[in-house]
Amino acid sequence: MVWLNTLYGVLNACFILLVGPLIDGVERKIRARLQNRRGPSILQTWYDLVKLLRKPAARTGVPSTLFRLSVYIGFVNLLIVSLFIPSILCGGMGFFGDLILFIYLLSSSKVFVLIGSYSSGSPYASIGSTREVSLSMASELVLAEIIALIALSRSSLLLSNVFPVTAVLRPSVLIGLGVLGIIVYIEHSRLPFEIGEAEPELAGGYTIEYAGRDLGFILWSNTIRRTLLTTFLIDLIIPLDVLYHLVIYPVLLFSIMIVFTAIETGWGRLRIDISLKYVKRLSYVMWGVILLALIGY
Amino acid sequence: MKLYRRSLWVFHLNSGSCNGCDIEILNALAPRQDAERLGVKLVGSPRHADAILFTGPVTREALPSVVRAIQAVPEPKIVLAVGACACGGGIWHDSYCVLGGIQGLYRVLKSMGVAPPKTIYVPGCPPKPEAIIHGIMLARGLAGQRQARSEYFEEQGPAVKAEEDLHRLFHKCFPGRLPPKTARVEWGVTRY
Amino acid sequence: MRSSGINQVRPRNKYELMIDLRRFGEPRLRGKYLFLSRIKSGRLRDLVDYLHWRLGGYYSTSIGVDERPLDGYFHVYHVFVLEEYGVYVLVDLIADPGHPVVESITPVVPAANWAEREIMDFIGVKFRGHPEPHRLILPDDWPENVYPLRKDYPYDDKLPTSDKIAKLVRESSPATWEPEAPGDHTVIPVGPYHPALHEPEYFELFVEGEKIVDARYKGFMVHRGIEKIAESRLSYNQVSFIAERICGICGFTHSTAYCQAVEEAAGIDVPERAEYIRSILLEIERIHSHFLWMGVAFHLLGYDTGFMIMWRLRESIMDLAEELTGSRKMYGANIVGGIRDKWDIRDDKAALIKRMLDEIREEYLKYIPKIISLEEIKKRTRGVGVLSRSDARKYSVLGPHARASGIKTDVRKYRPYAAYKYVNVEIPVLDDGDIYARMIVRHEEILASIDLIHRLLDNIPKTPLHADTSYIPERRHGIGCTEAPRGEDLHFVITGRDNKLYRWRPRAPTYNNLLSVPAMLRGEYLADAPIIIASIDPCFSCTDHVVVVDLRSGRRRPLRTRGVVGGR
Amino acid sequence: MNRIKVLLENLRRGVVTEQYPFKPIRVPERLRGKPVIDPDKCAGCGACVNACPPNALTMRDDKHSSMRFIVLFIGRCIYCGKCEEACPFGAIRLTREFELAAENREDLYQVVGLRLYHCPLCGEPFTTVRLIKRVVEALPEEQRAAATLCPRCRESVTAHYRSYARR
Repeated sequence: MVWLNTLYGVLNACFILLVGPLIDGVERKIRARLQNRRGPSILQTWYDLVKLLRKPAARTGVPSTLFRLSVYIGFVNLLIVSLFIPSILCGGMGFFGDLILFIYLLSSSKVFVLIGSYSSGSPYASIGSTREVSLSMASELVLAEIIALIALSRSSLLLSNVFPVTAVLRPSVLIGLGVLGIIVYIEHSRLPFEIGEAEPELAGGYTIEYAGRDLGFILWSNTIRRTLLTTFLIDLIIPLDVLYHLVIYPVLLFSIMIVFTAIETGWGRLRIDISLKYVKRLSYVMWGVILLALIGY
Repeated sequence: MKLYRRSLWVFHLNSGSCNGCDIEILNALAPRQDAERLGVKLVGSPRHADAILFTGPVTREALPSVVRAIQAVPEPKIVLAVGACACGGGIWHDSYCVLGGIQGLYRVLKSMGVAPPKTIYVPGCPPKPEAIIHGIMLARGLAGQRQARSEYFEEQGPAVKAEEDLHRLFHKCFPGRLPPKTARVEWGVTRY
Repeated sequence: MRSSGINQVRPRNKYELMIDLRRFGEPRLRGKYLFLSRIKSGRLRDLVDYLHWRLGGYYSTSIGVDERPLDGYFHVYHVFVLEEYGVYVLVDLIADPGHPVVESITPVVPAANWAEREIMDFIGVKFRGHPEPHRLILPDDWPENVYPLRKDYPYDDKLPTSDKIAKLVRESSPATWEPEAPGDHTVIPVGPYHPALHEPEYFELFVEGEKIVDARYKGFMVHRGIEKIAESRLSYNQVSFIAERICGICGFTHSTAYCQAVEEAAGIDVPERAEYIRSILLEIERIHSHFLWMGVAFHLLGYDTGFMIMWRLRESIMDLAEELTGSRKMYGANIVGGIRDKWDIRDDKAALIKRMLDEIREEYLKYIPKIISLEEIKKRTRGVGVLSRSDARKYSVLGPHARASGIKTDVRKYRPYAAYKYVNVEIPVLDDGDIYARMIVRHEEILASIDLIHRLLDNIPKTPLHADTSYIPERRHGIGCTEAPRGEDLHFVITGRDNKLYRWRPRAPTYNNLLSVPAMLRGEYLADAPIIIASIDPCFSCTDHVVVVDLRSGRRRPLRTRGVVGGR
Repeated sequence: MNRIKVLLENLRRGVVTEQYPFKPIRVPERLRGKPVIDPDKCAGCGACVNACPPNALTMRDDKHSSMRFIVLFIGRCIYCGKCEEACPFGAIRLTREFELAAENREDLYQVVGLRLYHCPLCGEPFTTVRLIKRVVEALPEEQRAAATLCPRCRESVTAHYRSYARR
C-alpha cells in the first residue's frame, strides 16, 4: 500500500504543479472579461513561467545565499505539502501529524521567500515583506485555530482521518469552514488583501529584486500555494472518495477560484492596518468557535 | 526573439519625456487595446522585465538613473525607443540639457563599455497605442516591418540637359556684355 | 514702515493703484500690465509686502531676462497678479552685468524661493538675502559660472558628460543604492522610476514603520531646456508646438497660453471662431485629463477595474480628439493669432462631438456614483491627505486642488480668456480638502466641461480662423494665462526680432501645487503616499524646467542626486 | 452591492478590445501620420526645412556630386504638419500611416537627392535645377532669363544693365 500511496502522492503533486498556473491563466481571462477586455490566453501564465524559467536568474549585486536559496526551499516545501494532500486522487503519503506539518510547511514556504527578499536590502522589498509577514502571521494564526478546531471535531491529527470534516455537521464546524473560506481568500493574497506586492505602491514589493528563474519559481510557488489552500478547503467539504475527487474536486476547484477572482475584481486595495484589523476580528471569532466546539456544538 | 514569443514583460523607463508617450503606453494596456491579450505585462521592477519601453530624450539629470535602470534589466533584453524624443531626440534634440534620445544614451553606454541592446524604434509624437503594440510585435518577430528607407536620386542626364537649356536661355538673352564674375558666394540654407 | 495719508487709502482702480505705487518706483501702465521700474533703494521688500499681503494680490512667478544686448543690464521681473484691479504688476529689477546682484524677496514671500534660485542657475543674477542660495535645477556636474539662459550661451552647447559617467561607475555597486537614513527613520525613495508616477521624479519619504514622518521632493529630471530652444532656434509659430510638448497631458493649454501671451504682447485680436475652437479643444483636453487622473487614482487605490472603466471611457475622448485634430494628444491647432485652417470644427464634426459627449456622460454617470461609494475607496480617500484652507492659501495652490480646499479660483471665470468670455463657467468648490474632495471636484468638472462644450458649440460664430500676424513689434511684454486641468498656467513672453521670441517663461500649475505635497504627506501611512502625491495630479514634465521643492524650513542644503543624501 | 453592479454593468457592455495586430483598425480621416515626400513633385526649395520645428527635415548640398539632399528623419518628426503647409508644390504631405516601428534606425529616413543648379555666371551651385526650371516656366517670357541667375549675380547684372540704361 505504501508504494500505491507514494504513487498517488506523486501524481497529486504533478497535478497541483500543472494546474496551479493554469488556474491563474483562467483567472486572468475572467478578470479581463469583467473589465471589458479580451484578456490573454488561459495558458498565458504557463507561457510566462516557461519564459521565466528559461531566463538566467541574474542575481547581480544581491549575493546573499539566503536570497538565492530561499525561493527553492519555499518551492520544495510546497511540493512536500502537495505529496500528502489528496487532490485529484484521493490518497497521498499521509502520516501521523501531517495536519500540523501542513500548516507549518505552508506558512514557512512563504516566510522563506520573504526572508530571502528582505535580505536583498531593497527598501521596497523590505517594506513589502514586512507587510506580507505581518498579514500572513495574523491570518496563519486563524488558520491554526481552524486546524485546531478540525482536529478537535474529528479528534485526529491525520489528514486522511479529518477529511471530510463535513461528516460531523456541527454549527462550530460550519462556522469554521466559513472562516476558513475567508482565510483561504486572504492567504491567496487577493485584493483587497494583496498588500505585499502592491504594484502601484511598492513596485512588486517582496519580489522586486528577483529575476528570471528565481522569479519564475516564486510565481509558480504562489499559484501552487493558492491551489493547495483551495484543495484543503475542498477536501474538508467533499467525501474522501475516488469518484468525488476525480470529478467534483476539479469542478469545485475551478469554480471557487473563479468566484474568488470575481470578488477580487470588484475590490480595491485595503491599507495594511485596516486589513490587519479584519483578520484580527476573524481570529476572535475563531476563539469563540473553538469554545463552541469544546462544549460540544 | 523566440524566448519572448508568447510572453513579454515590459518595464517603462521615462528619461525626461513629456508624458504623452507614457500615457499612450498605459493606454496600450487599457481595455480598447489590451496588450495583455498578447502576453504583454507592464512590470514595476526592472529586474522582472524582458523589454524596456524607453521614452524621452534623456536629460542630463536623469542619465544616471536611466543607465542604472537599463543595467538592472537582465539579458537578453530588448529596448523599444517609443516616440520622437527617444528615437531621435525630438524637438529638443540639440538642447544643452538633453543627450538626444537613445543614440546619445548608447554613446554613453559604449563609453562605459556596455554594448547597446537590441533596439526597436517606434516613431510618433506620441505614437498611437496601436503603433506601440505594432512595435512590440515587431520586436518579438510576430509582425512585419512596414516602414522602409526610401531614397530617390535625380537622374543626371535629363537634369544636366535641363541645366544646359537654362544656361542657353540665359546666354541668349544676355549675349556678352556681362559684368565681371562676382565673388564666390555661399547661397542656400544649409542645415545639417 | 513710514505711514502717510496716502497709505491709509486703498486704491480703487488701476489708475489709482498706479499713482499709489509711485511711492516705490516709477510705474508705467500699459493695458493689463503695470510695470514698476527703478524701485527706490530699500523699498523693494515693502513693495512686495504691500502687493502680496495687503492688496489682495498674489505673487505668481519671477522671470530673469538677459537684456544686455538691448540695454546693457540683466532684468528680473517679479509678476504679481492683482485680480481685483485687473492688472499684472511687473516689478522690474535691474542688475548690473559686472556685479549682478539684486535684493531677494524670498524673506517676504517664501513662494519666490525657487523662482529666484532658478534665476541664479540660469541667468547668474545673485539674490542678496536669499535664505538658501544653492543650485536648484542644473545637474550636479554642470560647471560653475555657465548660465544657459544668457544670450551669449549657445543653445546647442553639449557639455561633456564625463563627470557623470565617472560617478556612475563609482556608484554602480548596489551598496549605494539606498540613501542613508537620517536619524532613526527609514528612507523610502519614491522614484525616480516608480510605477505610481510614470515620470522620473524622486520623492524621499522618511518613515517610522508605516507612518510618514517627513517628505522631500527632488525633481529636475525633466529639465529639457525648452526656454532656450524656443528663444534660439524656433520662430513664433514653431514655439507653439514646443509649448504643446511641455506636457503630454495638458499640452494644448500650454500652447494656448503661449499664443495668448504673444497675442497680448503684439496686440493681436484673435477672431471669435478661433477662440471658440480653442475653448472647445481645451475642454476636451480637460475631460481627458480628468478621466486619466481618475483612472490612475483608482489604480493607485488598487481598484484596477475602476482604472479600466475610466480609461475605456477616456478612449472615446481620445477618439474624438483624433477625429477633430488628427492626433490623439498633440492637437497642433494653435498658431499665434488663431487656429490653423485645417483644424476648423465644421457642423458635421460639431454634431459628432455632441453625440459622443452625450454617450460618454451617460455611461460615466452609470459608473461613477457606484465606484466612489465603494467602501475601500472611501476609507482610503476620506480624511486622507488633508490640506486645510489656510494651508492652501499659504502654499497658494491652484486649480482643482485649491477648489477642493475651499478656495474659489479659476482663470476661466475670474480672468476669462478665449471663449470663456462669452459663456458662464461653473466652478465646483468643496471645503473638505481631502483626496475625496479632489476626486469630487474633478468629477464635477468633467460634467461641467461636457455642458460647456455643448454651449460653446451652440454659439460658435462664423468668422475667419486667424488674424493677420505679419507684424509683431519688438520688445513687448505679454502674459498669457489659462486654466489648465491642474490649475493656472502662466506664460510670460518678451518679443524679439527676426520672427523670434526674446524671452519665454512658462510656469505650470504643478509648480505651486507640489509645494503642498510634503505637508499633506506628514503623518500619513506609507501606503497612502502614492495616492496623496497623485491627488494633486502632478505633472512633473510641466514643472520641471522650473521646479519646486519644499523642504522643511530651516533645512539648508544643496540638492544632490540620489545615493548621497545625508541627514537633516 | 455597488461593487457587483459595476461588474454587471461591465459584463453588459461586453468586450471592447479591438483585434489590432490581426485586423486593421479604423483610422480617422484626419490622422496625421507619416510624412512622405513625393520625389517627383519636390523641387528642393527647402521651405519645409525652414518650417520644421524639430529639424526632422534637413537639407545638405554636396558640391562633389552636385546634389542637394533633402533628408526626412521620421524618428524625430512630431507630425505637426507644418511642412505640408509650407510646401509650395504640395510635394510633402502627411499620410495616415502610423505603423512606423523599425528595427533599424536607417529605415526611418527618406532621402530625396536632386541635382544642383549652377549659376551660369559665377558657376556656383545655389539651388536645384528643378526649382529653377519650374520658376522659369511660371514666369512671363521677359523675366525668365534673369531667374536663371543666382541672387547675387542677378543683383549685379541688373545693376549693370541699369547703369547701361542710365548712360
